[in-house]
Amino acid sequence: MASNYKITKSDLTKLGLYSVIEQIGFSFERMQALGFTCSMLPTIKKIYGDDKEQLADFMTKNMEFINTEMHMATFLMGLIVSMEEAGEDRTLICNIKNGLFGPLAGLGDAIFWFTLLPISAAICTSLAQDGSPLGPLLYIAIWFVSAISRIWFARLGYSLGTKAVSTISENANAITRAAGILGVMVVGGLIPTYITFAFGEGLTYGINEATVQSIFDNVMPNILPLGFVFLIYYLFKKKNMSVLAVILGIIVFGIAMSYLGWM
Amino acid sequence: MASNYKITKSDLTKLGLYSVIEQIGFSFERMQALGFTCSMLPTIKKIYGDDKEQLADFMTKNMEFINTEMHMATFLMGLIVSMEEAGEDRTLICNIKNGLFGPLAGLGDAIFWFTLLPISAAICTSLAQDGSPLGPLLYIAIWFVSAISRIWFARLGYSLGTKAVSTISENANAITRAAGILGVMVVGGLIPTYITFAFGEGLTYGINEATVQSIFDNVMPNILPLGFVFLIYYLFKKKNMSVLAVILGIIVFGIAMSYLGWM
Amino acid sequence: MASNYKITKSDLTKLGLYSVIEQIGFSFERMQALGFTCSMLPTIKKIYGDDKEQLADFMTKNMEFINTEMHMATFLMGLIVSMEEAGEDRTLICNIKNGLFGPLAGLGDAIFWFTLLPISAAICTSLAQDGSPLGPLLYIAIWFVSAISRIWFARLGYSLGTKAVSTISENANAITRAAGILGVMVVGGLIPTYITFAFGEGLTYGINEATVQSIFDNVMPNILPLGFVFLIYYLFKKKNMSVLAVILGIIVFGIAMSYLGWM
Amino acid sequence: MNEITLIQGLLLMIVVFICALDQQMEAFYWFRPMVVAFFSGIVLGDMELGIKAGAVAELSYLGLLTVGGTVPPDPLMAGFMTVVIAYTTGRGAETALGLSLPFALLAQWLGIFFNTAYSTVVRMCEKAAKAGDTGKFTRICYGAWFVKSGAMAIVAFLAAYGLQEPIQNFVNAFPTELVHGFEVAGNMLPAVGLGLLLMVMLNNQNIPYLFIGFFMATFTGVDNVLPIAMVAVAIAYIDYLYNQKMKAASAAAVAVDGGDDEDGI
Amino acid sequence: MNEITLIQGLLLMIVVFICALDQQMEAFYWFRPMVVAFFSGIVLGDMELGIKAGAVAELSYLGLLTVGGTVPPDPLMAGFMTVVIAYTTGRGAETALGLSLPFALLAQWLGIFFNTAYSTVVRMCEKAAKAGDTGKFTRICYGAWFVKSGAMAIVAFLAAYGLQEPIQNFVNAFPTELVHGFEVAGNMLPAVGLGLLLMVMLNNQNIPYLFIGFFMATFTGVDNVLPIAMVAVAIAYIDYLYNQKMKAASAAAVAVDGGDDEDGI
Amino acid sequence: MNEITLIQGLLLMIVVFICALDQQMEAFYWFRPMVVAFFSGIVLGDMELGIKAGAVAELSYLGLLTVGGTVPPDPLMAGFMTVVIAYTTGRGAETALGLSLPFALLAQWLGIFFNTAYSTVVRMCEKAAKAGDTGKFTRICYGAWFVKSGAMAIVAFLAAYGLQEPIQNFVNAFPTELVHGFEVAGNMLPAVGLGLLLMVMLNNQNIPYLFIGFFMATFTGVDNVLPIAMVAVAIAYIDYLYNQKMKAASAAAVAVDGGDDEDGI
Ligand SMILES: OC[C@H]1O[C@H](O)[C@@H](O)[C@@H](O)[C@@H]1O
Ligand SMILES: OC[C@H]1O[C@H](O)[C@@H](O)[C@@H](O)[C@@H]1O
Ligand SMILES: OC[C@H]1O[C@H](O)[C@@H](O)[C@@H](O)[C@@H]1O
Repeated sequence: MASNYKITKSDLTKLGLYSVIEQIGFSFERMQALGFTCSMLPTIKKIYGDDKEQLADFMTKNMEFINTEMHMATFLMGLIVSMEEAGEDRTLICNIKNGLFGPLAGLGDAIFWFTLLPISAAICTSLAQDGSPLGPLLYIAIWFVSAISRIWFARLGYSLGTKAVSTISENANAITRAAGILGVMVVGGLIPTYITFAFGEGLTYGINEATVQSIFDNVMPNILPLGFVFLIYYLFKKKNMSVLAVILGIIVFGIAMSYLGWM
Repeated sequence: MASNYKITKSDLTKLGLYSVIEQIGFSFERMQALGFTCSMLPTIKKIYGDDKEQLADFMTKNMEFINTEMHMATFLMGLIVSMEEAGEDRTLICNIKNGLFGPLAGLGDAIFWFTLLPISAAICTSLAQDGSPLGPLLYIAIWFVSAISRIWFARLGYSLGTKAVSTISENANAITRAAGILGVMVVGGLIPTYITFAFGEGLTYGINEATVQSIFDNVMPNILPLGFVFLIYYLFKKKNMSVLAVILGIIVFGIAMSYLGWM
Repeated sequence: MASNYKITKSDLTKLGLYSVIEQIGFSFERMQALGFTCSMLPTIKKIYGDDKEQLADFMTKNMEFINTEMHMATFLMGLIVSMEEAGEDRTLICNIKNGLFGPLAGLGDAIFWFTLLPISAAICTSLAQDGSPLGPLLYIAIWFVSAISRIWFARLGYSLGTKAVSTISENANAITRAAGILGVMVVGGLIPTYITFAFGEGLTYGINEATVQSIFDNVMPNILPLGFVFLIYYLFKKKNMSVLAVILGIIVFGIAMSYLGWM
Repeated sequence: MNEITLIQGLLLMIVVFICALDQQMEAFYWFRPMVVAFFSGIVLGDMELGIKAGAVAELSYLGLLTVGGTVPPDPLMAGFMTVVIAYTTGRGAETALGLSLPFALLAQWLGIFFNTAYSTVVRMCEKAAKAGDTGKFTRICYGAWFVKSGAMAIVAFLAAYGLQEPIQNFVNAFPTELVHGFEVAGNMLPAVGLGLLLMVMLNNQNIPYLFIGFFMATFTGVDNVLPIAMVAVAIAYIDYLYNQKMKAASAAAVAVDGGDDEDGI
Repeated sequence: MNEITLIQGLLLMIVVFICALDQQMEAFYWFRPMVVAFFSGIVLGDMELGIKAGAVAELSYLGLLTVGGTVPPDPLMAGFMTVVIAYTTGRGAETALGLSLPFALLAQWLGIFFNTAYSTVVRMCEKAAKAGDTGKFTRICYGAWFVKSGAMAIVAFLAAYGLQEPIQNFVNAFPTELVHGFEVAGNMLPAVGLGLLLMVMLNNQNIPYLFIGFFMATFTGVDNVLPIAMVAVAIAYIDYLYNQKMKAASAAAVAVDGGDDEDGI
Repeated sequence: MNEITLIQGLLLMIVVFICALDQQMEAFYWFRPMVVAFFSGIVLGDMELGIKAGAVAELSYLGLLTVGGTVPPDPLMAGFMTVVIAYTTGRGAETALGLSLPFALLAQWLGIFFNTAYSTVVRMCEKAAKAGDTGKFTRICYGAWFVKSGAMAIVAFLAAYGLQEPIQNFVNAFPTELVHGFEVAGNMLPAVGLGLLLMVMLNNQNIPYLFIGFFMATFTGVDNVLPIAMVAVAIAYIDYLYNQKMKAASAAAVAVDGGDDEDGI
């Protein structure tokens, strides 16, 4: 049974903006289920008015476990709203949602967490280095735009409708692959700038009192930071060390180096 | 009816050299038709002697619209001469010519106008910067060789003969693609050297009186010239602005910046 | 007839280490046949004890011509030992050996002679430049590890056994191709550092007494060393000049340049 | 060495409350050290310190992400306490960053506590859902949101205002070597973030690009990641085009076969 | 500030006549600013000025190409007048380049006029062609060639010799800001050329290479396009090899199918 | 200018003997100029000279490889005599390298002689093989190994100790231009090695990478080949991945066809 109400452009704008609360009420049990449902309520009430039965069914069905990246969540909301409006079976709708949120999380994380975040942080911290407020202000501006862009994601999800499902599964691989190349290359580029790992002037060897660091610089500049990142990676990946343990280890190491006068 | 005269190597050399006039008598109506026909006359007269009928037919048929890159024109002449010599039907010959001159123009332009020109100009202007005559002399030498190379194009066209047609259509794509990569990458490399677009020392901001230009340099060196080229590109491509309007706009902009003391 | 003796891990370690003598007794007639056979004798004696007949047959059959890269030789020994232990027909074993040693030589040369050697030499000579013993010591260490790695090659050959044959022929192309890219790119990178080919301050031209070398630097830095390598390559490849002739030519050229005061 | 007044303490509490609201949304990124430190610096009357300390903390917490619903050492609290400690003790931002770690861990545990405890909120919402009561559903969600943010704000107030003397004394007793040791460690910490990023992104197919990016940053004059990102986008796009073509080639094979089948039948 | 004598004026006319002959051929590239300015400088007794002004104008008119039969602002006249104006007014080459623009436009319009008017020449040639009269055909072409070159030479003579005083006065009345403004604009003008080049060459497939070239020029010590062109050739060739392989793979699919068909039948 | 004592001469002989044993094995690379010059320098009491001269010679003999069983000018003797000549004549390493060439050629001819003559050793081993006498077989091989090394050691001793005066006189009579000429040539000699490497490795498929490597070394601050090798491995691996995919695409075509055949039949 398709609804009588026709979703307007302004409805989708509001949906996009309101979806910023998508992660409130987060719990390990259901993750984003609460915020996700809550975000759609104003729009859904336009479709079903005060039809308590429909609203109850909608809320209950949408309270299943969900966890995805924020912008992708908004995209999913647009999709759901278009299907609700078309009167599709709600169990089907939820199945589609369940099938999509995982891959979409990977995609969104690659774009926003792994690419936009380091790039914006790099630009803004470099602007901020001499204390200029331009740094944080640009940072705030960038992410404000990112938040506002959810309007577009809501519209995209709505207009693609069910077509979206096959399109996404077709191109998810390609986009994830591209995001991986981008992200990994950026990380490679961040290593020399972000990490200082060098022995001090005081640590020398041999007859000429050449510094130990000069050996490493001779072999390859920045080889120590590069190796250090791979060590950390190895500790996480193969040794399953916790983030906390690694951080504490680094602090202990730093203090030890300081006392030895090596760094 | 194949001719009795056998085209010699020296005939082709002369054809190549004489083809430099290929563009004289240029008109919007027929473009290079006159010069193209004119270039071939000495060679064609060797084949048909004083057979006025053949010459009249040849000239008339070749006066159709044609427009291609110069070296490619010479190549086409070699092709035509080989087919005339073999006594192929002249309507067929002209059809082949009509089918080829377009793609060949793209290929030739990519090589000579878009690649050899900027490279030779870059090298020679850098030699010329301190007023050394080496700059223009080398420039003249390079293009002299380029003009002389038409001998080779004439021979190539002649020896490939009709085989050329399929070979070209097969590889045209690949060569155009490669020329595009080359040309576009060279343009990218030219941007920082060729275009100066930077705000002056006088334009500052904030408490520390840091220059505005330093912000752009912080974000990415040469980002203004890069952006400016894309702006111009956009004005041409999407706004269909005329070259003249863009040039005048730049002059007005430059004068305005000068009066404002910003540049 | 399979042997009663079971080859142990320690047998393979000894085989790997002992295989360093694989090239002693080298002659143009049989190349590495003597050393190759000699290297395997202690292990083969474990299998056949004092069975003179088997030993004589083994030695005689293995004295055929063979020439391969050292590490690959060890690999082949492991392969042969596994087949001897399994009681395969010895003529078959030798046929397999004859089919493999050629391709394996190409692979091994690409890895050890063309890649590891220039890289280790580059690193160690740069460490050695100011007379630091670190240079030769690291060099000795690197190649010690390379020699010791034969233990691993012996084990690999033994454990792959006959499966190795198809695996190698399948991937040889891919590995050779990769080694070629690596090697050629490293050579390109070595040119500017290794070869000094520049005209002296004394060689000038024109009114301003600009140096001739500045022209070449203007066209492209290091263009002379690059061109020189290609000239040498051309002399070897197309003119079949001998190494000796080229070396003498360079010395004569150097002395001439010195007397002319050009370099 | 400066003191934080009560009014400043209360204002800082409001700053943290607002940023904590955003932290649960992950919408405007005001929970990032860069932003929270900026605001805190303004409140403390030393904006420049806030900006610099925020930049240092931002970089260190770049890879300590919440991805997949995990709770890492808290970036909000780290950025906040880096400014506060730098302000009250007069130490440099690197040292202060090291010393802010215990507080970042405290906030991490607080977060884990709430994420666990909020199963009760789920129960409450389920009831409202069954009743079809959208208003109640929404109010419960908002309540949960504000409570968690309030808790974070109170912890921040106590740490910044309440503990300032003990922290000062503690830090002042530090020998130089220890302080320098914290700086050294602070300079290395970003490796943790990058290591975590790699955990998620690195695979057999894209590892070569890591080295290309590293080479570009080390051997060209680049001191900003944007140009590298620009080239990375270019390379990723070239790769994409190749892959599309190869897919098309494979598809051609299948299509040819498909057409063929029909002929065959 | 120098004056151009009548003899110099006439010699310049000859220079422009010869270069204009070449401009119609586009054979020896003597119509390029670099060359015409070099010759003009020699005639004016200041070769160095000619070389420098030619270099500046050459770069600006790099992308204002005649490709596809279009007529851009005239590079010959631009190169010529840049030297002349720099010589007579004593201004720098950049300023002179800006001031030469009106003349480049004038020559552009002259070119368009001839390209339109020469339809009559086509008619005349058609008659000769029908008569099979190769001699007449050739003479007509040559006539058209010389007439157009002559017109260009006369315009150049008038502009350089006849207008020198008005130009001097005009330019001397310029305020510094205006002169500097022309320089600023002159430094930006090459963007027009590059923009036009991109119009013809840029597409979805090759846009990433633009950024790679830009990166190389910005972040390595390259100050000449040749090394970039060298790498570009290398990359284009690698791309070519991949494409050949992919074509082969697709072809294999079809071939396999072809062979198969025969089996099937 | 130094003299080599008899004891030093004998010690050098032992060094060369050991390195010559390794030269036949090609196992530990002690036959490379870098190592043999290092040991010789120690014996001569000037380790630094040995290290520097070894580095210079190592680079020059980088491509003069034995690959395929060919015998090039001898690296062992070149490294050895470079130190010896630098030590006795007081000339720089580049000059000494040039002057060592005759000795490298002498050793090359010695090597060719032995490789030819050792056909007799093959005969002896054949007899032992037929008799199944593993001990005798082994002893013959070892004998051949030691004889060749001994010959090399004696030649080295004569050249270093016996000829030192003639060499000194010869070199001291050199005009400066000649000495400088040897240096110039010495700086170019590595081109021979690289040319030989290219002979074996270069082909139509990988030539673009040569230019990329050249560009990287020329225009970035790299002064060590390792970073370039790192990027080269990355690029080679990317190339490998593409090739695997294209192989898979082609294979798909064939597989599809295969399955099809079965359907068809
Ligand atoms: O990984 C998907 C998603 O997981 C959680 O919900 C949060 O940590 C988000 O930041 C993240 O994007
Ligand atoms: O574009 C093909 C061709 O068109 C016209 O004929 C001229 O502008 C040539 O310079 C150009 O090569
Ligand atoms: O080419 C294979 C092989 O040939 C010879 O045996 C020797 O020169 C080895 O160094 C080389 O590896």
